[in-house]
Amino acid sequence: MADTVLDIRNLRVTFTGGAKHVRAVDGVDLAVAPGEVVALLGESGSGKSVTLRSVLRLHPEAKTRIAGSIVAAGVDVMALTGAALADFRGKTVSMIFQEPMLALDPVYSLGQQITESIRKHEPAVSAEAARRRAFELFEQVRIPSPERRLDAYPHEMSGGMRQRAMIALALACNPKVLLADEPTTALDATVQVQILLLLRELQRNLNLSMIFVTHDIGVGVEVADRIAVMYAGRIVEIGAVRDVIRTPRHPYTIGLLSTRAQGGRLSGNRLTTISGSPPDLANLPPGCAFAPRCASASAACREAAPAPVDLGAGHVVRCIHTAITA
Amino acid sequence: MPERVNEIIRSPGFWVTVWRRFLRDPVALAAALVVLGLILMAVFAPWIAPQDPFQGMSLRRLKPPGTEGYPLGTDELGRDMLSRLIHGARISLFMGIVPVLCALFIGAAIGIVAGYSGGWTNTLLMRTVDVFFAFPSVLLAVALAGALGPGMTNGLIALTLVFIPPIARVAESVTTGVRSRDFVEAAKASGAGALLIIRKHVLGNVLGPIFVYAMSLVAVSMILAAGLSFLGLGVKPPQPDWGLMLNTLRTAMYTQPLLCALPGVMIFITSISFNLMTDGLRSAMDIKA
Amino acid sequence: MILYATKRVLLTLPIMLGVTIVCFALVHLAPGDPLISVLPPDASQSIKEQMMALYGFDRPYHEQFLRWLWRVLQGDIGTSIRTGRPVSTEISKAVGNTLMLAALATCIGFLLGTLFGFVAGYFRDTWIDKTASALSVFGVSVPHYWLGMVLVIVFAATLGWLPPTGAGPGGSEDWKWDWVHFKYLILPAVTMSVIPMGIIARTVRALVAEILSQEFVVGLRAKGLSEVGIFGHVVKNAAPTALAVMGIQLGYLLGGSILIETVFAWPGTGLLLNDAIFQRDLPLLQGTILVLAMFFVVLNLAVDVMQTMLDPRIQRA
Amino acid sequence: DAGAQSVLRIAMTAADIPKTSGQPDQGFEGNRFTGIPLYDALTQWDLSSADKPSVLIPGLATAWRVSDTDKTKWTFTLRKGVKFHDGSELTANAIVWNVDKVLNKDARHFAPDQIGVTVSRMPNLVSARRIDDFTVELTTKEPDSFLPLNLTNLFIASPAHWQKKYDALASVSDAAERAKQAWAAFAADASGSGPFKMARFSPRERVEYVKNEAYWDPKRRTKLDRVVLLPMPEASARTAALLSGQVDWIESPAPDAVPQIKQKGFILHTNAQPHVWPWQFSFVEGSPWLDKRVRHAANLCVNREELKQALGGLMEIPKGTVPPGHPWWGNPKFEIKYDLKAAQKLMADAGFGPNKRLKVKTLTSASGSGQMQPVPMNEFVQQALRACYFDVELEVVEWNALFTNWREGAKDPKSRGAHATNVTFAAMDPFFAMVRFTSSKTQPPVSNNWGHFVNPEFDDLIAKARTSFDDKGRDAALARLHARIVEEAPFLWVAHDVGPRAMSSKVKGVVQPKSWFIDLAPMSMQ
Amino acid sequence: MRESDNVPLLEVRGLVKHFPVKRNLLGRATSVVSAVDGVDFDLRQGETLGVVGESGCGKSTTARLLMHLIEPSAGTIRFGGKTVGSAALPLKEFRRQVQLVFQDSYASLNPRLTVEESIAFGPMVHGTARTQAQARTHALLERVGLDPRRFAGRFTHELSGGQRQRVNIARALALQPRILVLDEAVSALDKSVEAQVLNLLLDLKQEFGLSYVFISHDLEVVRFMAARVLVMYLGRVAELAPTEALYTDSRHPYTTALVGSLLSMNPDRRTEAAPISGDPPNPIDPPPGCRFHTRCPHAEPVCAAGVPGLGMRAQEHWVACHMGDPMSGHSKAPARAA
Ligand SMILES: Nc1ncnc2c1ncn2[C@@H]1O[C@H](COP(=O)(O)OP(=O)(O)OP(=O)(O)O)[C@@H](O)[C@H]1O
Ligand SMILES: Nc1ncnc2c1ncn2[C@@H]1O[C@H](COP(=O)(O)OP(=O)(O)OP(=O)(O)O)[C@@H](O)[C@H]1O
Ligand SMILES: [Mg+2]
Ligand SMILES: [Mg+2]
Repeated sequence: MADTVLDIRNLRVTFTGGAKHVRAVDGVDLAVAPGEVVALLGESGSGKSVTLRSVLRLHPEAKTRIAGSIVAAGVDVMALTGAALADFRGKTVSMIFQEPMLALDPVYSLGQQITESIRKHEPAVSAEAARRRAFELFEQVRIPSPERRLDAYPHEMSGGMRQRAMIALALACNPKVLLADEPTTALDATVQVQILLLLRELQRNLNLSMIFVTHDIGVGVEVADRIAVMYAGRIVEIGAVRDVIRTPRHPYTIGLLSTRAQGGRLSGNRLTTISGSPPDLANLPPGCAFAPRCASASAACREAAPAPVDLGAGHVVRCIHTAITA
Repeated sequence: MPERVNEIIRSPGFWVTVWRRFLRDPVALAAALVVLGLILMAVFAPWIAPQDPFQGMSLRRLKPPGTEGYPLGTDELGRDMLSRLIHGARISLFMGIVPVLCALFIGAAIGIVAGYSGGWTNTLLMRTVDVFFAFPSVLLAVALAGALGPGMTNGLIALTLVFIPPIARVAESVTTGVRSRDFVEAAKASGAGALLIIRKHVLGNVLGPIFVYAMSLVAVSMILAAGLSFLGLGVKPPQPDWGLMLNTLRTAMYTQPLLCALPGVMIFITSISFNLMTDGLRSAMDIKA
Repeated sequence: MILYATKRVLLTLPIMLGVTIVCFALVHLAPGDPLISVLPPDASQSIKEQMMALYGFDRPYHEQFLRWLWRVLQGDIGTSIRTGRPVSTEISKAVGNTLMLAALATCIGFLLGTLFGFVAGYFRDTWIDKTASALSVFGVSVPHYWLGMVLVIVFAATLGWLPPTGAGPGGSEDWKWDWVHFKYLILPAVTMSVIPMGIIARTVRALVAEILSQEFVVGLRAKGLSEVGIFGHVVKNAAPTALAVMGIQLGYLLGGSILIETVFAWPGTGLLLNDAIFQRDLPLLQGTILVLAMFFVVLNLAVDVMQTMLDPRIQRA
Repeated sequence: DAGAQSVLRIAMTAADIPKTSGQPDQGFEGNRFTGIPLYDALTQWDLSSADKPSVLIPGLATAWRVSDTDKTKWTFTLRKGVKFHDGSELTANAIVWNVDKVLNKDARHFAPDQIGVTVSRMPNLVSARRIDDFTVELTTKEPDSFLPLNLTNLFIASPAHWQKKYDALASVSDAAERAKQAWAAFAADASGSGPFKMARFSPRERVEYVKNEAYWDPKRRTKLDRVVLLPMPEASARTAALLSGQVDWIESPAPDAVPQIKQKGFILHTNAQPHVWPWQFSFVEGSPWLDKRVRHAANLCVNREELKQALGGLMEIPKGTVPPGHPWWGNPKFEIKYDLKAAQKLMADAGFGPNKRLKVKTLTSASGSGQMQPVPMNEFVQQALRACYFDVELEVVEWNALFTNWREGAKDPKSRGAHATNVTFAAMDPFFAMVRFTSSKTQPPVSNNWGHFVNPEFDDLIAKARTSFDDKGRDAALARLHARIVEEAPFLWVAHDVGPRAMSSKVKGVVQPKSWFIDLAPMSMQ
Repeated sequence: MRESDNVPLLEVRGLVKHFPVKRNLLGRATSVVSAVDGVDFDLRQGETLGVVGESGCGKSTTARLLMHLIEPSAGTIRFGGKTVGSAALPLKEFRRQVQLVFQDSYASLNPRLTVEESIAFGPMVHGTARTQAQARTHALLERVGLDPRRFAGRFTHELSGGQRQRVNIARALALQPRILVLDEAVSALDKSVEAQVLNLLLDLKQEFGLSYVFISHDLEVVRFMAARVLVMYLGRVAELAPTEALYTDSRHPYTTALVGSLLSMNPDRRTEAAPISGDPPNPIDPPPGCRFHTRCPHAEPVCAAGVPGLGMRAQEHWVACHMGDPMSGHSKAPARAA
């Protein structure tokens, strides 16, 4: 795609710290257009967060091997070092975390954390101006009585308010790309909707590009333009939301969609399940990582990793049996 | 009735795993070997020591290390330094380990009871413990030993009293932590009584950390016990004790500095070995799923 | 906050009472004659009894305790049997000296300890960490009184650079903060700083490693903070605990200075305690232990309140 | 200016400065450093010779005699023109006042904490009475010829100076409390009549003296500008202080450092002291020492030459409680020496041998004033006695406990069944040297006849000595007593201390007499 | 219908639990969390009762109260007609009838015990011989889909989340209880594993004739599992109704909001407005009256004034809302029936 703000090519991330090397991400390609929201979906441990964090180069350098290319808003992220990397982070691309309680510094007030970010990237801004901007951001994310909340510490706020503050912090320096790592998983259903809608609105108003990591297909459907499904460090299926939801082609996606205990239509009956459990990333089988759990797997699946199959309209699947799943 | 399956694959238990992890830590292993060596040295002192540690001769006083027949020299009474250091391991290790063990029994009992029962029992026990905790340990040890008078038994009593409060506190907090865990609730839900729960579910989870904590006090206890002897409040002469040897050799500090330093070196080696071993054990026990 | 502080103070009262009981009981556990320091062994029985009555040692224990406690509450912690000087003046001077020593030792220990701890925590599992950790293990393992002796042998007796003992050429009353006097402080303070150095280094290392492993550090990186900026956050997060540890270490040094002060003849509370024990000066012993223990209790209290003030996470009520 | 001053800095062995109020504690080190330099007594020791035994000479009293009719009444004639450091004059009232301070409970300035040391050293003194301005009458409980010797311990403090301190405390209402505080103030700013005046007192750390230009005895007017006394209980710390130039003089250097001290050009002074380092035997039922052969065997079994070598020469080999040549020596028939054969034979006679060893238990301490090096020395004795079939068990108790037990006696449970105790003593006056160990009247708890040595013959000898008021007769009686003591051997005599002190060669005019004391006055600094 | 359907297996009446959170200097509680504040419901033989509500609304506290793991501040629990803790039904006896499965599968297994020991513990407490208890353990492991040969000797940390939760279920079943309380038992699992465990629960229920109290904040899962659903809000029951009625015809504004928060799964019909704003209030100072009135779009002064009672509004459909109560004085309340 010509028009991308974020272009990830053949990303491979290997953690070398432990006794065994863990290949958490194994060849991810992902391009995000301006103003586009991509939902990254997958089971726990499939490499969603690792992919996301790679964009900001947040992995500990000494214990990580990272290969491939990442270009964000014209910047070659892999080539950044030191101060340039620090300037890039939070300014061009910023991030929202799953647990704002853990991701915010507990001993600084929210206001301090936001002004700190602003003044880091725009040293010319005075402390007062920064605080005013923080105040506006709080209004923007609809935190009630924002003036008072600026001086609150994270533990003094409820979950939903904390997540709003986290979003305000991420938006503080007008980034082009927002990375959201399961920002609503820890929230109650009623609050989750509020945050999702808020994010969608902000994204639209600010024309942000966004990668939105989630477990929950429902959430993906709610916010995303495109959905990418990850399994064992690879994107196994990617496409427009409608295509992936309505005509999933990868057996894993199909399984995932059918395991949902959705609505009363199935009530009391058994659910379809994906048998077995997710693979051990330190000991991946050679071929398709999903083969051991796949009902339609053949010998060929176990030999080599399947190449991406383009089904048109940007719907790409890594499965050699797309004919069967159609 | 269903059949019992017999050929079960058993995972290595917690302590086996800890042991294996421990064996993989070279520093801790080396430290443990040193400790083992010291303990063996203490146990077999009469057989290992080349000379009688009490038999001195004034004509060969304060010979420097390396003297013929006295590889580590002789002390202020002409007794063989090597033999005294070997025999000294007995009392010094004893004074390092026994008070901690006694305190471990008493302190763990207090802490576990307080932690598991909570409420008033807890308040009563822990406030009493706090009173003793309100004394810096050296002060308490010195004050007790000073009040009771010097001697090994008094030293033991003093040190035991010093170590009960910290162990009780650790035991209490660990127990309180375990008590609120879901598996204890589950055991209660199975209808088990308090004693059974403590035995089966609390002790197993609590003793490890308490034990490791107590282990870390052994080095402190050794240094403190030697310190008491050094002040003249601990072991009485002519017992070979490293702290006391340090004290009695102090007058020869200017003539035979190397010789005077030896007992201190032994204390240092022992305490650092214990510390490194404890560190190793602690990280070996830190098994994350 | 004030309510919290009041509450903490009130909760400390029973402990203080317990401490007084222990202090009183301690010296009455002591075998031997309480008047040994003023009565030569050849004094006759009648003189002895007369003196026992004069000092009130003939009364029942609980009565002695209550009288003693009553006087303590009025600020009178007794009179040294041997010298006839009020225990309070003896102690206040000694506390001053020990405080000077302990404060310097805490500073050295704290500076080095924090440095080693930070370095080790930051560069976890590298050779830097190993070196710094080795130093801290050394700190907690070395018998400091022995180290003191070794330092005296090296720097005083052999090299002659520093004086071996005492508190200045003119004694502690002539103390001045100049090099001539400061020289006397160096060896004891360095020796004394070794343990807090080790403990603080270990605490800080664990603390820093723990903080660095927290998610919010990733958050800080993600918002573009440099390592220096992150360092600031780590410091602020570590500060309450680190300061509390330092406070308690200061307390331990104040109360546990006896070995060092004996080695260096430093005229502080430790030496006073040593004298009191070996001269069997019971009021002095009692008073010194009481003051030191109370000091420790109050310090703990202060540390606690300070920690609460520094750490916004702790609920204050 | 400071540089031109001659300052003598001394490290004492005491852990604290001995009391400065006129009745020093800390044993004789107290008399040595805070008694004799600051104060005078009615009588004093002649410390001017290193060779002759120190004898009694006039001090503040120029003459004294016992009444012919009533042997409990003594008159002392006072020296005229003596002034205290505060300028007040010494008169008979001052003597009465100083006696009252320890003996008259109703006196305003009664000082309970000074009673102990004073009264026990003058057990028979009862009261003092002014005859005229320069004559006082002292009364004893019973006739006691030792009184003039005892009076060396009664240092005379200035009543006027004390009164000033007392008057300054008008705010203190309780009289006893006020007196107590006045004494504390006096101790911090003492006033006696000695050759030195107190210049600075810093509790537990140092006391400083300057010269008393107006001292009455021109021979003892000092050239020293200033004397600084520092308590340093650790032998090694003292040694370090000397070697590093922190002090000019240390008492009892670490024996092992003596060669090094000498090699570095410091001077070691020693001289035999009237001091005994003994095992004092128990004569309680069941004690193995009841057999005189065993007592003699022990005394013959210790090679004291070797011990002396082990102590770096810092001891004198004893022949009795006092040495031959002393007026009290008396030529005992039993000679204390090393004779293993004879010792073994005596033991064999007593029924012991290599296969029938004798178990004895001795109390000692790890440290203590005058104890020299108790542990090594006792271990040495323990080993020496092994050759004579003794199995010695050493029970090391805390010094104060040992000391307390000294007057509780061998029968007391706190003696833990010991058969001997190892408390060293000073042998300067006949009571302390001999009487208290051998009189049936000094059995515990009265005094230090720890072993309950009871023998009517000794009681007679003692009574005779006490009532011989002419010096010759008294000394002869004491000599008979001493000879009998050596013969009966209620002690194992091990050593005499030599009072080693090391000092810089800059200290001049040092005379170390055969005494526990030393006079600072004639010294100077180069 | 069997006759046991008529007598509820479990009757809960007026259950209240207050936790003291602040104490004054004398140790008296000055403020309390009313974690559960008057909960009534019945559980019938063989049914699954779903319990939903936002975080902190007292679901877990209710579960623990049901088990008598904590003492209720007020209220009674009757099991099979007998009051729990009375002479007729001592606690220990009751406890073998009701068992609990927790959300955190890791924390609810003793890390120092093997799977086998954990499961056999309950029966052994109740006097079963070791060998027999082990035999039952193996059978149960088999039943929950874990090969006893491979899993009986393992420790907690050697199991995956789904396996651990199966062990927990086996542990709960070892006492052959009649009721299983599942407190967020599947919330921590991945969707694919969650489905496996849900299926297992369905099978076990059939096989052992169990009744479930199924606590979850996932409305989808509750809808799938439960026959009736209890909605809690800040320690109180908001609504209790048969599942379909609740999801399609909710009567309480909170339930409506909750159901409205369900995500559509339809990219063409995305949620446009949040059905409700704000977070649930702090249970330390719960709002007076109806606890929901601070967030309720229909709130009126009466709502802050009086606590709405739980009333039957339709067949088996209980609601605690002033809008449903003709006597309340709420403007939207139905007119008083004649
Ligand atoms: N720093 C690290 N060192 C070693 N392994 C890591 C590290 N970070 C992540 N991993 C491993 O990489 C794999 C992918 O992790 P990742 O966090 O991306 O999963 P995820 O898809 O985000 O899962 P979840 O939904 O649970 O957040 C996991 O197996 C994890 O254990
Ligand atoms: N032991 C306790 N002491 C004090 N407060 C408690 C205690 N246990 C629970 N609470 C409080 O009671 C309220 C209800 O807690 P409970 O755990 O029952 O909620 P829940 O509905 O299970 O929430 P979640 O969905 O988060 O598990 C909460 O506000 C909680 O903080
Ligand atoms: Mg993740
Ligand atoms: Mg819960």
